[in-house]
Amino acid sequence: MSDYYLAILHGSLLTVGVSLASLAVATLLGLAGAAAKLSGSRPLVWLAQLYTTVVRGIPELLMMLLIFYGGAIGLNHLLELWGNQEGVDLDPFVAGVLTIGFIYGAYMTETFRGAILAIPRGQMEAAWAFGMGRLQTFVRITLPQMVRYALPSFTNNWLVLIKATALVSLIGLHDMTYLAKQSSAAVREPFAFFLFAAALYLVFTSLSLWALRRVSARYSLGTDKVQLL
Amino acid sequence: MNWAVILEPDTLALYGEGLLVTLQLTLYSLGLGAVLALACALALVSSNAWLRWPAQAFTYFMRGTPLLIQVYLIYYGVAQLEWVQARWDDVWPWTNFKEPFFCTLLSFSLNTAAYTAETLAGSIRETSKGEVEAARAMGMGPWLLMRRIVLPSAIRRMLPAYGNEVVMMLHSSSLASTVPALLDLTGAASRVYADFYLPFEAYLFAAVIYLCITLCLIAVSKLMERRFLGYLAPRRA
Amino acid sequence: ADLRVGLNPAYEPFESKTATGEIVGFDVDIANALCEQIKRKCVFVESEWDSIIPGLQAKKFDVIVSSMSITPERARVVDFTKRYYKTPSAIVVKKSVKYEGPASLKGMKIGVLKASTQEKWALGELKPAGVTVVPYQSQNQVYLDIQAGRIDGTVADKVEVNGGFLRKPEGKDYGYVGADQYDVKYYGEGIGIALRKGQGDLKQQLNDAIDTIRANGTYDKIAKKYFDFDPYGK
Amino acid sequence: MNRNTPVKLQALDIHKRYGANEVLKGVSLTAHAGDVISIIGSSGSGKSTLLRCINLLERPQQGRILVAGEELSLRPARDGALEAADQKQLQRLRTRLAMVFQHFNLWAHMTVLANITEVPVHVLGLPRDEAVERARKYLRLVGLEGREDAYPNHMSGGQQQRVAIARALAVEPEVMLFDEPTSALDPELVGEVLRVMQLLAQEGRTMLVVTHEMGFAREVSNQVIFLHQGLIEEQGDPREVMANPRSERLARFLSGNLK
Amino acid sequence: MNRNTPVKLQALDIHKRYGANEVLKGVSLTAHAGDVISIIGSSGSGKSTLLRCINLLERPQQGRILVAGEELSLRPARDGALEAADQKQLQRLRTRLAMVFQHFNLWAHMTVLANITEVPVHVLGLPRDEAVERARKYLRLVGLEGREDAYPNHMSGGQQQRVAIARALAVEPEVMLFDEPTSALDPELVGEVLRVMQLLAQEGRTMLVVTHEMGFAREVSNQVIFLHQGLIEEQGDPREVMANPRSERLARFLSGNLK
Ligand SMILES: Nc1ncnc2c1ncn2[C@@H]1O[C@H](COP(=O)(O)OP(=O)(O)OP(=O)(O)O)[C@@H](O)[C@H]1O
Ligand SMILES: Nc1ncnc2c1ncn2[C@@H]1O[C@H](COP(=O)(O)OP(=O)(O)OP(=O)(O)O)[C@@H](O)[C@H]1O
Ligand SMILES: [Mg+2]
Ligand SMILES: [Mg+2]
Repeated sequence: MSDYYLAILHGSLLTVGVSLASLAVATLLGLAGAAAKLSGSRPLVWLAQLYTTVVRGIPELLMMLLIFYGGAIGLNHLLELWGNQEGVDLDPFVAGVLTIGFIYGAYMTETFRGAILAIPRGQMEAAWAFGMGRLQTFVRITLPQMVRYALPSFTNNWLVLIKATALVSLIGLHDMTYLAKQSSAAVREPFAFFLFAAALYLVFTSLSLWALRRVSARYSLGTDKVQLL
Repeated sequence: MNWAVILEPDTLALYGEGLLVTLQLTLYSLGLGAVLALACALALVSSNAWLRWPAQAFTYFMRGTPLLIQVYLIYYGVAQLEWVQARWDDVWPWTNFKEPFFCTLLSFSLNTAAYTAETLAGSIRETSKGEVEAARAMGMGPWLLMRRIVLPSAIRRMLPAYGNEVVMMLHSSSLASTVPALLDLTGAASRVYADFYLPFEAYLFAAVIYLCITLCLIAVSKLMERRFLGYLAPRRA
Repeated sequence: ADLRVGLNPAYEPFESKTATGEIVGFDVDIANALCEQIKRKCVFVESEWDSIIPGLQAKKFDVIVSSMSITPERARVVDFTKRYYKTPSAIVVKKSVKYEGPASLKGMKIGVLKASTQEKWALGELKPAGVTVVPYQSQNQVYLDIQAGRIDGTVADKVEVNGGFLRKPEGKDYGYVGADQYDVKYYGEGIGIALRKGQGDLKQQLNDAIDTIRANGTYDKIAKKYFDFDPYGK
Repeated sequence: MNRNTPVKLQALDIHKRYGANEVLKGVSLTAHAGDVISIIGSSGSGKSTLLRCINLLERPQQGRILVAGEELSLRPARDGALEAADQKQLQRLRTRLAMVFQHFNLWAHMTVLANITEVPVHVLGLPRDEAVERARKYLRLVGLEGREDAYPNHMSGGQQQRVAIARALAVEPEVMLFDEPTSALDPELVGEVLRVMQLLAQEGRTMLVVTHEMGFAREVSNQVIFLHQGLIEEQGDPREVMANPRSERLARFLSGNLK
Repeated sequence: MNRNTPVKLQALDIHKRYGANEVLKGVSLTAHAGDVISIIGSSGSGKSTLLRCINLLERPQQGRILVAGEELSLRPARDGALEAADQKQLQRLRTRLAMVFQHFNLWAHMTVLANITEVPVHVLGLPRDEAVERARKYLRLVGLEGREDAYPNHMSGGQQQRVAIARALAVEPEVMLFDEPTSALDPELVGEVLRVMQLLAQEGRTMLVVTHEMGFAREVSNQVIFLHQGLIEEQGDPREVMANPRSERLARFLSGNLK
C-alpha cells in the first residue's frame, strides 16, 4: 500500500515539471497576447482576440485530444501518403507542456491586459515621451508595475493550471492524479489516494503562495497599501 | 466524419438537455459564488484577524485542491457521515444533500467564490491611496467608503480577470458528470461518444456549443468593460 | 517487431498496476500468451480510457487489450478479433430482497456504470418494470452511493462486483439475485481485442492464436489464476 | 485673528516622523471662525503633512486635535503613532472638515457630477436633487458648468483642480483645508478662486490654506504661518510678517519671488 | 526670437479634436536654438494638448511637426487622426525632446535615482556611472541631493516636481517641453528653477514652457504665445505683449493676477 503512495509522490515530480514548464509558456504567451491586444495595431489585436476567444472557448480536454491525437493522426495520414508506415511519435511531455501553455496563455492574456489597464497611463506616456520604444517601455515600465495588479489573478490561473496538468494523463504521461486513480482502482479504495493527491496539491499551493507573496512584496516597493476595514 | 448521427433528433435532444444543465449550473454557481466572494473578499482585506483567518483558510483550501475532489467530498464524503444519513430524509437543510444538483451547485459555488474572492481582494488592495484618503477626509466611514468608492472602482478593474473566472467556471461545470444523474454538455458528448464511438464528432459538436456560449460571455464582458472602464481609456479622439 | 498493446490499467483483476508500477491482470497474461503464439513481444502502453481509441488511431499502439466490449458502434471505427472472454453480469441488492423477476424491484433505485452494457440491460429490462436506473461515471461511485443509501443496488459484471463490493465489509448484506446474464442483445459478443482497420493479417493471426491457447490449455491455466469459473462464457 | 469668534480648530504640539525623518517637531495652531490662515514654507517643509495630520490621514506621533472645541480622542497604536480611539467620532469630526488635496485625488471612476454629489448625498444625507443643484452651483462658481458628465481623467489639470475645489465646497463644512488649491490655475482663475475664498471667509467659514501664492497670503488671509524645519518659524499678520520678516530664513524665502 | 540661430522645432497648423470639442484649431509655432517660448492661456485652453501633440502623445487631426529640420512622417489612422508612419523615426525624434509633465508622471516603481538614470542609460546608452553622476548633478541643481533612494510616492509634491525636472534635464535634449514646471514649488525654488532654465537657454537649448507664472513669461522667455479658443490670440516679445495686450481677452487674463 505505501508503495502506491511513493509512486504518487514520484508522479508529483512530473506534475511539478509539467506545471512549471507550462507556466513559462503561458506567461510568455500571455505577455505577448496582452501586448498585442493593447498595441492598437488592428491585425495584432485581431489575432490576439481570435486566440483568446477560441482557446478559452474550447474545453481543455478536447483541446488536448485535438492537438495531440488529431495532430498525430493528421501527420500519420500525410506520412502514409509519402509511403511511411511507421508513424511519428510526438513527445508527450513537450506536447503536453505546449498544449497547456497554449491554453493558459489565453487566460494569462486577459489577466495581464486587465493589469496593464490599471496602471496609470501617464507612466507609459512618460516613457514614450523620452523616446523609449514600445518593447522597451513594456519591459522597463509596464511590466514591473503590472506585476502588482496581475498577481491575484495570476495566482488563480497558476493554481488552476497545476491541477489542469492532470490532463496530460490523456496523452500518456503519468502525473499524480492519474497514478492516484490507478492506485485506487488497483486497491479498490475510492478516497485515500485522492485525498493524498489533494494534500500534495495543497503543499504545492502553499509553496506557490509563499513564493508569490515574496514577488508581490518585491514589486510593491514604493507603493503604499491602505488599510481599509 | 459522420455528422448525420449527431444531427438526429434524439442526439440533439440529448445535447439540448446537457446544455440546459450546463447553463443552469454555471449561472447559478456564478451568482451564488459572487455573493459569497464579496463577503469573503471583505473578510480577506479586513484588519480583524478573526474574520481574515477563516477567509484565508477557505480560499487556501478551495484554491489548493482540485474541484473534482471538492465535488467528491461534498457528494460522497458528506453522505458517508452517519450523522447526516440519520437526518437527510426529513431534516432541512440536510435533505438537500441527497440531491445531486444541490451538491454539485454547492461545491461549484464555493469553488468559484474562493477564486473570485482572491481576485476581488487583490483589486481592492490596489485601490489608489489618494482616492481612499479623499473619501476618508470627507467623513466617509469604512462601510460607506467600501460601498461607494472602493468596490465600484475595484470591481471595474477586476472585470477582465473575472471574465476568465466565468469562462473557467463554464468549462469546470463539465465535472458535473462526476455526479450521477446529472448530464451536462460534456456528459452528453461523452454519452454520444460511447454510444456511437465518434470521438471527434461528439466532442467537437459540444466544443462548438461551448464556443458559442463563450463567445456570448466574452461579448458581454466586452460590453461591460466599455461601459464601466471608459474612464481608464486613453483620451479618445 | 514488438506488439504495442494499449490498455487502461484501472480494472482489477483484468488489468491494474501494482505498487511498483508493474501492470498485471488477466488481460495482460492473455496478451502475453497470444504474443508468444504469434512470435512477437508484447509491450504494454498505458492510456486513459477516454483517449484509448484515438491513441490506437494515432499509432501510439497497435492493439487494445483492455476488456473492451465488442459493440457495433465501436466496430465502425476499429476492428475486433473474436471474443477472448465474456463474463456474466448480475443484479446485486440487499440479501433480504425476495427476487422473482424485475417486477419485484419496482420502486427501487439501481445504479449502473454510465454507457455500459449493464446500463443497456437495466434500461431494457428493469426500467419498464418501474425501476429507476441511475447512471454513474465509475462503478466505485455506485458502491459509495449504495453505502450512503442513495440507491438500493446495482447491475454489474460479476467479477467486478465480487472484488469491488461483495467481498468487502460494506457489501456483507448484499448478494446476487436472478440468473447470470449473457444476453447477446445487450451484452454483445463479449470482450475482444481492438485493432486499427486494415490490419487484416494481424487480426487473422490473433484469432488463430486465441483458438490455439483455448485448445492447448494455456487459457485455462491463466483463467484459474483469477477465477473459479470459466471466463470464456457461453 | 478673530479673537471674538469661537475657536473652530486647534492642533496642539503636532509631532510627525517618517522613519528617521522628523517632519513636524511640535506645531500648534488655532483657528477661529472666519479665520483664513495661510501656511507657507519651502517644498518638503511639512505643510501637506500638517494638514493631513489635522484630519488624521497621517497618524502623528504626538499631539492633540480639537474641532470646534471637541477633542478628537487619540490613543497610541502599536507602532507608537497616535490613532483615533473612536472611529465614529473621527468620522463625525471629519465631516466638519473638507479638504482639497495637492494631487486632487478625484474619484476616477465617477463623473464630475458624481464626484461632487457623492459626499452630500451619501455622507450628509442630502436629497439627490438638492445635492445636484448644489453641485451645479459650485461648478458654476469655478467656471466648469457644462462639464458635469466628463471623467476626471479626460480633463485638463486646472479643470481637475477646480473639480476638487468644487467637491470640497459642496460639503459646506465649517473648516476647509486647502493644499495648494490654485497651483494648476491660470492667474485669472486664481483671482476668481481667491475671491470665492474671501466670500466664504466673510460667511464665517474657517480656512487653512497651504499656498505658494504670496499674493494670496498677503491679500486674503488674516494670519500667516511660516513652517521651517518642522517648526513654526514665524507667524502673525501677513502684511506685517511679509513686509518685515524677522528671520533671515523667511526673508530669503520671500526674496525668491520673481513677481 | 533668435532669427540667426537654426530652427529647432516647428509645429505647423496643429488641429486637435476630442469628440466634438475642438481644442486646437490650427496652431503653428517655430522655435530657434536658444529660444524660450512661454505658452500662456486659461485653464483648458489646450496648452498641455499642444505640447502633447508636439511629441505625438496625442494624435492631432491635422498638422506637421519638424524637429531640427527633420519632418516627422505622419499618416492618417483609421479614425482620421494622424499617427507616426515610422515608429523608429518617432522614437529617434522623441529622444531629442524631453518633457516635464503637468502631473509629473514619475515612474512609481523606481527610486529617484533610477527615474533619472533610466533614459540616459537605457535610451541614450550612457555608461551607468556617468549617468549616475549626471543624475546627481541635476538633483543638486534642483535641491534634492541626498534623496536618491526615496520613492516618488514618499515625497512631497514639490519634491516630485523637482525630480521630474531633473529627469528631463538629465536627458540633455535639444528641445525641452515644460508643462507648468513650477506649479508645486515655493517662490524660492521657483526662482532657482527659473535661473537654471535661463542658464540652459544661454547654452543654446530650446524650451517651450507652459506656465501660469507671468513673472517667468516676462523675465525669462523671449517669446510669449497666448492661446485662446484653440488659436494663438497674441504672440510676440513678452514685455511688449504683456505690457500692452492688444486683445481684450489677454488684458482680462493678465488682470486676474493678484500679485
Ligand atoms: N479625452 C478627452 N475627451 C474630451 N475632452 C478632453 C479630453 N482630454 C482633454 N480634453 C479637453 O481638452 C481641453 C484642453 O485640455 P488641456 O489639458 O490641453 O488644457 P490646458 O490648457 O493644459 O489646461 P490647464 O492649464 O488646466 O492644464 C480641455 O477642455 C479638456 O477638458
Ligand atoms: N509617505 C511618506 N514617507 C516618507 N516620507 C514622506 C512621506 N510623505 C512625505 N514625506 C516627507 O515628509 C516631508 C514633508 O512632506 P510634505 O508633503 O508635508 O511637504 P510639503 O511642505 O507639502 O511640500 P510641497 O510644498 O513640496 O508640497 C518631505 O521631506 C517628504 O519627503
Ligand atoms: Mg505639499
Ligand atoms: Mg495642462
